[in-house]
Amino acid sequence: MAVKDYIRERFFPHLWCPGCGHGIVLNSLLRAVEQLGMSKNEIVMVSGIGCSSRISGYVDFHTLHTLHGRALAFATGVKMSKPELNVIVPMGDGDALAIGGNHFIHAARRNIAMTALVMNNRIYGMTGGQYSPLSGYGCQATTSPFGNIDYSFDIAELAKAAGATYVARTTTYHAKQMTEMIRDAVLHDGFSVVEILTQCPTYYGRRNRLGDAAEMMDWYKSHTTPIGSKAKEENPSLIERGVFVQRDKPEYCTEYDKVIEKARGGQA
Amino acid sequence: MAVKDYIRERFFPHLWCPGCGHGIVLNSLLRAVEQLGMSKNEIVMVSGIGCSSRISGYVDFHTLHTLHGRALAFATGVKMSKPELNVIVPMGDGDALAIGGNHFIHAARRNIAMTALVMNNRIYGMTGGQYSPLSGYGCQATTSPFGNIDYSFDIAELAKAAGATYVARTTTYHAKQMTEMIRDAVLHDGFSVVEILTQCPTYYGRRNRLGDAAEMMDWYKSHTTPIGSKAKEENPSLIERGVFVQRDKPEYCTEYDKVIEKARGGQA
Amino acid sequence: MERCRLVFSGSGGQGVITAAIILAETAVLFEGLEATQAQAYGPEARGGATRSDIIIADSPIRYPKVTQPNVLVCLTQEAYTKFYPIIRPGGLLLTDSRYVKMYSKVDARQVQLPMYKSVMGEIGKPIVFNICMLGAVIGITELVSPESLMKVLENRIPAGFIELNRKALEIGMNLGKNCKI
Amino acid sequence: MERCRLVFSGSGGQGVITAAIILAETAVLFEGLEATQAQAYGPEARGGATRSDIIIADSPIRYPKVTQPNVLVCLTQEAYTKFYPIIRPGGLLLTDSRYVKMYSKVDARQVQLPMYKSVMGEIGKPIVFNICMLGAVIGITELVSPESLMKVLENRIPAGFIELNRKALEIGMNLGKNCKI
Amino acid sequence: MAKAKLKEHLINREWCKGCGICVHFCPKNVLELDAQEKVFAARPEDCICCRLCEIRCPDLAIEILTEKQEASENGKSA
Amino acid sequence: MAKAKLKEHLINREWCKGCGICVHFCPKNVLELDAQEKVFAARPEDCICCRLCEIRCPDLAIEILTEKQEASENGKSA
Amino acid sequence: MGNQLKFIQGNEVCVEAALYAGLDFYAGYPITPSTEVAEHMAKRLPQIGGKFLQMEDEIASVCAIVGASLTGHKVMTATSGPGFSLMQEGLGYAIMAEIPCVIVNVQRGGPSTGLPTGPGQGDVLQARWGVHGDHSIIALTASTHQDVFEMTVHAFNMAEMFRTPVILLFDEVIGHMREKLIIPEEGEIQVVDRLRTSVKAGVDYHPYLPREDGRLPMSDFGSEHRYNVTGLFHDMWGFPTGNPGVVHELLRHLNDKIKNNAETITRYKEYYLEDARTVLISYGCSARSALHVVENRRARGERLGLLELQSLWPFPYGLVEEKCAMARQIVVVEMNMGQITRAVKRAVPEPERVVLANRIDGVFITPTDIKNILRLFQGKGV
Amino acid sequence: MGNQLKFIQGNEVCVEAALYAGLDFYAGYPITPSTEVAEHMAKRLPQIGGKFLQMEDEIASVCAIVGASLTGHKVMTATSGPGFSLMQEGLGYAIMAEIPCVIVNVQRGGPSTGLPTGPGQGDVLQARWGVHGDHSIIALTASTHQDVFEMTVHAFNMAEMFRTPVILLFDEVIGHMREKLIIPEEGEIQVVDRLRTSVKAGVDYHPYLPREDGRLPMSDFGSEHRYNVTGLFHDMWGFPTGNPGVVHELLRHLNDKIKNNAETITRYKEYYLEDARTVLISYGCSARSALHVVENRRARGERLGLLELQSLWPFPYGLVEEKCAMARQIVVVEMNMGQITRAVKRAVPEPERVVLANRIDGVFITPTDIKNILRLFQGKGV
Ligand SMILES: Cc1ncc(C[n+]2csc(CCOP(=O)(O)OP(=O)(O)O)c2C)c(N)n1
Ligand SMILES: Cc1ncc(C[n+]2csc(CCOP(=O)(O)OP(=O)(O)O)c2C)c(N)n1
Ligand code: SF4
Ligand code: SF4
Ligand code: SF4
Ligand code: SF4
Ligand code: SF4
Ligand code: SF4
Ligand SMILES: [Mg+2]
Ligand SMILES: [Mg+2]
Repeated sequence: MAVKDYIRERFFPHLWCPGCGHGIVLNSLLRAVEQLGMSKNEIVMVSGIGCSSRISGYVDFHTLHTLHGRALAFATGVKMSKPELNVIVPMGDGDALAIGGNHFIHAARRNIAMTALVMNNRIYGMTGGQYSPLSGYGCQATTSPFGNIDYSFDIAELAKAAGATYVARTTTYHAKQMTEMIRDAVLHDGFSVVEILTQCPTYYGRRNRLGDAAEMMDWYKSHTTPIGSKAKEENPSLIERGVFVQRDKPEYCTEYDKVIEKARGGQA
Repeated sequence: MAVKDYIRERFFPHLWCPGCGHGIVLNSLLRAVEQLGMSKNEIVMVSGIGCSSRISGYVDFHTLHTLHGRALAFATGVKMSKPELNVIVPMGDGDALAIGGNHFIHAARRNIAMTALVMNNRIYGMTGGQYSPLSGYGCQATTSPFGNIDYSFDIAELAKAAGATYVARTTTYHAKQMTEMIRDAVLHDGFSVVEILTQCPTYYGRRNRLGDAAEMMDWYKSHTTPIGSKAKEENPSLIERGVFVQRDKPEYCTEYDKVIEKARGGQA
Repeated sequence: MERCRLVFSGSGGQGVITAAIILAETAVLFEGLEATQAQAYGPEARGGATRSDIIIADSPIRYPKVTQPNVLVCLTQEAYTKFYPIIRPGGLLLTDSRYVKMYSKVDARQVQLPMYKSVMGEIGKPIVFNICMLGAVIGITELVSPESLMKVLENRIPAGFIELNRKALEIGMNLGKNCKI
Repeated sequence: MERCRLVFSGSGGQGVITAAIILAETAVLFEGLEATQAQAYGPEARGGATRSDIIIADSPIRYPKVTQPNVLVCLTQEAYTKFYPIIRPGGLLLTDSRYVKMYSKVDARQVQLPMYKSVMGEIGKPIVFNICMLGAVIGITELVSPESLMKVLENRIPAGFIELNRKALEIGMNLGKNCKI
Repeated sequence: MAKAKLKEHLINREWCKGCGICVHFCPKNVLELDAQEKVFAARPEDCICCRLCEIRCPDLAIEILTEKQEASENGKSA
Repeated sequence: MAKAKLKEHLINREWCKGCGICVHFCPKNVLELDAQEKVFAARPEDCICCRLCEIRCPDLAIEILTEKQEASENGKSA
Repeated sequence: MGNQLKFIQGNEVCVEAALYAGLDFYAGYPITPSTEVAEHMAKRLPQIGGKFLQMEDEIASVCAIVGASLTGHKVMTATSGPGFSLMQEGLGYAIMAEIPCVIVNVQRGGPSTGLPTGPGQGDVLQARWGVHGDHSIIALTASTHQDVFEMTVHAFNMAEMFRTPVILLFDEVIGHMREKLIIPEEGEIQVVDRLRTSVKAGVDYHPYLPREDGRLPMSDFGSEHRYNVTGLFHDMWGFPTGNPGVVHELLRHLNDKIKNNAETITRYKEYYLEDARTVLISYGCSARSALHVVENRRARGERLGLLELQSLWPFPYGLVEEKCAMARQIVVVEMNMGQITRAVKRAVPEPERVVLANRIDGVFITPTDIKNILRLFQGKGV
Repeated sequence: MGNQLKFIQGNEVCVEAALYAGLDFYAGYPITPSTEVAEHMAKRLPQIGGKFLQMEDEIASVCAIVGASLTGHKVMTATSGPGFSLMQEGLGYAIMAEIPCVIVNVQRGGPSTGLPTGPGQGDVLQARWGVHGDHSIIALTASTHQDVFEMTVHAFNMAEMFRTPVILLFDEVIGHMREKLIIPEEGEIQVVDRLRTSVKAGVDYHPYLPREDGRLPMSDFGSEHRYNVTGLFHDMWGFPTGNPGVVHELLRHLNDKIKNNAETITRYKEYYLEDARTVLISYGCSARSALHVVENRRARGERLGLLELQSLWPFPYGLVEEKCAMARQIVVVEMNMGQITRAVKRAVPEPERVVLANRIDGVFITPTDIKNILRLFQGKGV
């Protein structure tokens, strides 16, 4: 099967727990890349630190496994210095929006053509289950033994406000949609964000009594709805899925080419 | 005059350039504090590094002049450890949204009762005029000799998306409005943001040929309009002034008190 | 007493680490002994073969890791395969008959007990499998008394689950006491 | 040649730093000399009395700051008050008659010239005040030739402004040459 | 596009972690976990080749081979 | 509230940096900069005590003293 | 609840000790192998009415505790290598602004992400020199849970005494292992409280004017004295200045207050040093293995001794020189490439006597490793 | 355009030299006194088709240059104390992942915000030890613009040669002053280019397997070899491993590649050392004042000499020992509390000979200061 051509088989089975949604993201991502028909040499995957970030070890692209929260900063260097590369940046919710929040909004602001995949399991998986800025008010985590009082970001809202020009959300239950979104995001000429709700049965699921991996995915099915659907109107607590933003706006590397042109024309 | 009771006169005249808008922010702030009628002992001002941040040296409150970009992080420690204090955090645009962007969105997310005053002069004043994330596409700065290609944040949008519960914008031209907004922001029980467009005639003004301080303030007058005004409809390039968000939402320190209650009730 | 070095191994969900802590805590809190417990951390500890080291002694313990255990417990085949080579020659190697197929060439007193089967048969809840294993260990080694161990359990678990655990401990104790080594 | 140490001082907008750079650059690029230029940075340099140090010599310059200038130029009263004490006894202290009121007890050859007035009178643009000052300095000291200095200016400023600057330089030169010291 | 006909459930037992996701979401209840907690096709005849198991498996451990696919793979020159 | 009557333009010459903001925005064109680039009230009689100069001065260098204010300050017991 | 017997993890011991010392504010960001400090704090602090904050990163964490210290609280954060690197700017601020706080670094294998769950002691020199600009620092360590408790309390005491950040340099082994701890009775270990100014409201208070004994009384933010705190060089009121005399004095003060009080800060333990020909010097987890070897060899009659350092910075040069005076050989046992070995060599005459027994492969050094190395040093082969 | 005569600022010299060395990617965040490096880059880079990026902070800056280095570019960032502190985690990553890059620290007065526009040399030991975990580092410095040029080119050369970050430790005086520079002709200074692998597509390429000569050929991201880069301990393909043998080897390699090549890295200048009884050792701006004194005193017949260090790390112990062999007194002139003095003391026998002539008040040390201190050392009073 062609999907397997994109992985480094020798590291399988991977280190994720049984049922971990990160594996489904990997699965969908590979299918997206297959659909894109890109050469593996054209793709760079840059990741930070976290369970999610280990995804870069499993794919047979140019892979850069960096520091917690800093993936987008490294990626910006990769992309700016070689704009013909396709840069995909999978990130955990903590990685992207706790320690890495600043790089996230700035990459969005610049509208640099990279794809941020936020693998949002609402928890710090790698370090054993502390709450994240996406855990949600009231949730249980090792650092919120009395219930979490931190409100969550709305990743899509934040990405949009910061300037991202492709913003979408889906879940591991909606694997086909995920593949399509990742494909479209990579094709998008600007900063693209795909938030994927993904289960961490080991920490988030267990502590919050959400059942096993499959039950957590059932929850994604029943608690999400397409953007602007009637269901949402009737039940505002539903989480919207779909493409929130998709618009044209000059891309950063392209803009910089114009700077070079100007500079060489001597108009300083 | 009572306003002078709130300053440390021995440091005047201050170090800001002639016509620097930061002085007008100081002026308005003092009037807001006067209106609030608070004791100086109840107010803590926490600032970072930048021309704007030097404001903390001039006011006779408890003043904490910290690190570039980190004021809100220090302030969070002050506020959480002594919630009865009123914490005001004046910041430069670079301070708040370049290096300090992450602390900004996280303070907003937590909805912790502090007031962020973003003194937005669209430039790094202290270091001599490099472009900031608020400079605007096309502007001239020492690090954009061929014209800036970085898009700006919309501070109000970003603050709102991140969770701030009071968000307003005004300019140094609208000094009275500024005083009112600062007053309301300090009274607000949650994270409040007041963005103030303030002129840096020395760097931003000079390089972008915007004339002297007074002319820059004229620009604020002619290029801004109240939120939702007809003028905005007719001319979308106008910048909106006014209160964008003002809503009730449980405040972080108050929420933490409930955690303590629970913990002491033994429900871990 | 002679210093006893134990290694408990198994897979993530089997509770071997909890068992190790309970045993060592019992020794310290209710038997006047010294004890240390250490374990593997990191992603490896999540899947695959996890491991916890316990030392119990009547004098201070300096080096808290175990290189050659007197007592080695392996609750999965993977753990058995990985760890059997480290057992001290002649030491006790305890396995569960459901999960592990023993090799014959191991220089140890190998004991295989139907702990899982007994727990499932008599209680029906796999969650107390690790306590049953602890029962077997102290049944064989008499390192700590079951009464002390129950005191630790009483501090750790909700009242409703105490009986369940006591039962599991007993089952293990009996298996341990009655086995031939 | 003897090593010459200069300090130019004034307020932020007067262009004393630019003048210092131009002078030193002239010495290096077109007179085969060595030169260093240094200046005060920071918020203090923005308002208040700003300062730039220049050393010009025919051998390598190690220490680039000036503690006791042979030539001190003060273009504001504040600068004068702040810096006159550092002049080398017997050195040249140049001031502008519009901005500075001299003290009599200074141990230096004090020269006050109506540079600002002349620039405003003859050109009408205060922007070339600093070039006029440079003219006066080289008029008095002959540190570099005006031709060399003009070459530097030609490289630095848009063609449209060259004449303006040449004029200002001449005015200064004349003031400098004709003054009595 | 003709309806695909199942050839085989290709299951990588070494990779399968027995999470049960494929079992849970199979619309035709084709799959089950065995005693070693590895998946197997208990009722392959019911499989409609929807591939939902394949695309949701976090461990890339299950793949649906169909006759059609086979054909197209073998018949590249066609 | 009675219309305030000007008592004095209190100008702190040491603090004034001559930026001209007050001059530029005075609705009655009351203020001017002198040769030392410090502000002064050239036409105090035109002043309507709107205080726009006062609240916009970046250097806290100008203050409008009014008769009314004086009165209220002196007459605290009233 | 004094003299309570516990069987707990080293990271938890640190929490209990901090509470004993009076901590009531913690801010942190999780990182292996220090995470349990945060987790335990999250539970324990609200129980005593204190505050636990999980910040967005380590930078925010160190900044938040400095802010909270200024309102009068005893504060702490905990992290590990990567987070400790990120904290350097904030740490420098606390040094400059003289804010009492405690920073725990539970060391793992470095550099960079390194070996997150592997033990190591590679951050010792970073603790000393990680901050830009001249500065001094206090860094303490421990090898047993009882010592973790004592050194944690000592850390808070030193922080308050000298108005300075104190670093607790633990390691993965100590942080993660469980062993016995007896929680001391209240009062059993001295707790130094913050020295607050006695200056009355309205009287000029100088937050940065040392008393005759060198200590600087503080005033809580929110109380009647309003002053300025800055990371710039500043005068005795806390206001920025570039005055060379003041700059010089402040820098000297920051360094001298630690150097001149090295004796108050220094903590160590010794075993069999009286007649030792071979002196082992060690600290943290390595000292456990070293002590194992010393006891074991002593039992066989070898004249081995151990000097266990519990305070690493300021380095106790005099102490090391004294304790090694009679030694033929000095063996520094540590899990890095010789970071303390360098200091020991500076401390003793005839530095050729000093050798390093180490392991740098992410494996906890064993007594057997040390024994083998000792034999090699003695020319006996392994 | 070779051999061009220029009169420019030190910070600009650094930019011109970087371009000479082949730089075409820069990312940075402004900070005094390094800002002009960024400003000049912003103008110069697009002129040659290179990229200038102003990032959101220093952390992002160092990360971005590492990313860009991987695609095959020569890269650099510049900062000052506070920013350099923030870069430590990223710097450690570059060390671990062996990514060539140059980091300029134009030092100012520290610690903390300190004296942003004042000169200082207080970050010397931070440059050595600021990163967590055992590591080695190359740090170079310069005292004249011509040397700034040469050392900048040398920095890029060493970075490429040893696949490692190199630190250029300048200071406010050098960065801000203007003086003469002659831009060398192309080829006049050797430029080391990146060693790229000769391994063909499809053949197994080992990004982390040193060749016999110790160098590691690279392959640009985007070309035919796909491999992994990580800050974890890793094997020769770049994949994470905790294998103790591999961990040990990697750590040794990272340290040995620098230590064993100290001679290639070391740069210095000497003045009148042949018969000097008093040897001054200095670097950066301080060396200018020291040289002034030496020339001045030599003219009067005093037997003074100067050893100017242009590379600080790895510290040239052997060189210093050799050059000081005959010295009665060794005077280290630096603008900190003796950071290089410590190393000099380790380097020479009879370290009592070593004394420190310094200034720590934010004022550039003057020749007069040094002369006075020398007189004091000689027992002559000032
Ligand atoms: C600077 C730094 N701080 C903290 C850590 C510890 N750490 C590693 S991963 C992680 C968070 C993981 O959560 P997330 O990003 O949501 O990824 P997940 O594991 O949930 O996929 C943390 C806190 C680190 N490696 N580096
Ligand atoms: C860590 C760090 N990086 C950079 C700097 C340098 N720096 C000081 S202020 C400043 C930006 C000032 O701009 P802004 O925040 O907009 O304030 P303004 O001066 O314009 O009021 C910078 C980059 C610093 N002090 N610390
Ligand atoms: S801990 Fe959670 S996120 Fe990490 S691998 Fe396990 S299930 Fe996935
Ligand atoms: S540089 Fe700009 S921001 Fe700074 S004081 Fe001057 S005018 Fe104000
Ligand atoms: S989803 Fe994959 S891993 Fe899970 S049970 Fe099915 S085949 Fe096995
Ligand atoms: S392809 Fe569809 S029907 Fe067939 S086993 Fe998979 S999920 Fe079930
Ligand atoms: S606004 Fe203030 S500083 Fe400006 S001219 Fe008027 S009084 Fe002077
Ligand atoms: S109060 Fe109003 S009218 Fe009077 S001077 Fe000021 S601005 Fe002009
Ligand atoms: Mg997560
Ligand atoms: Mg600004």
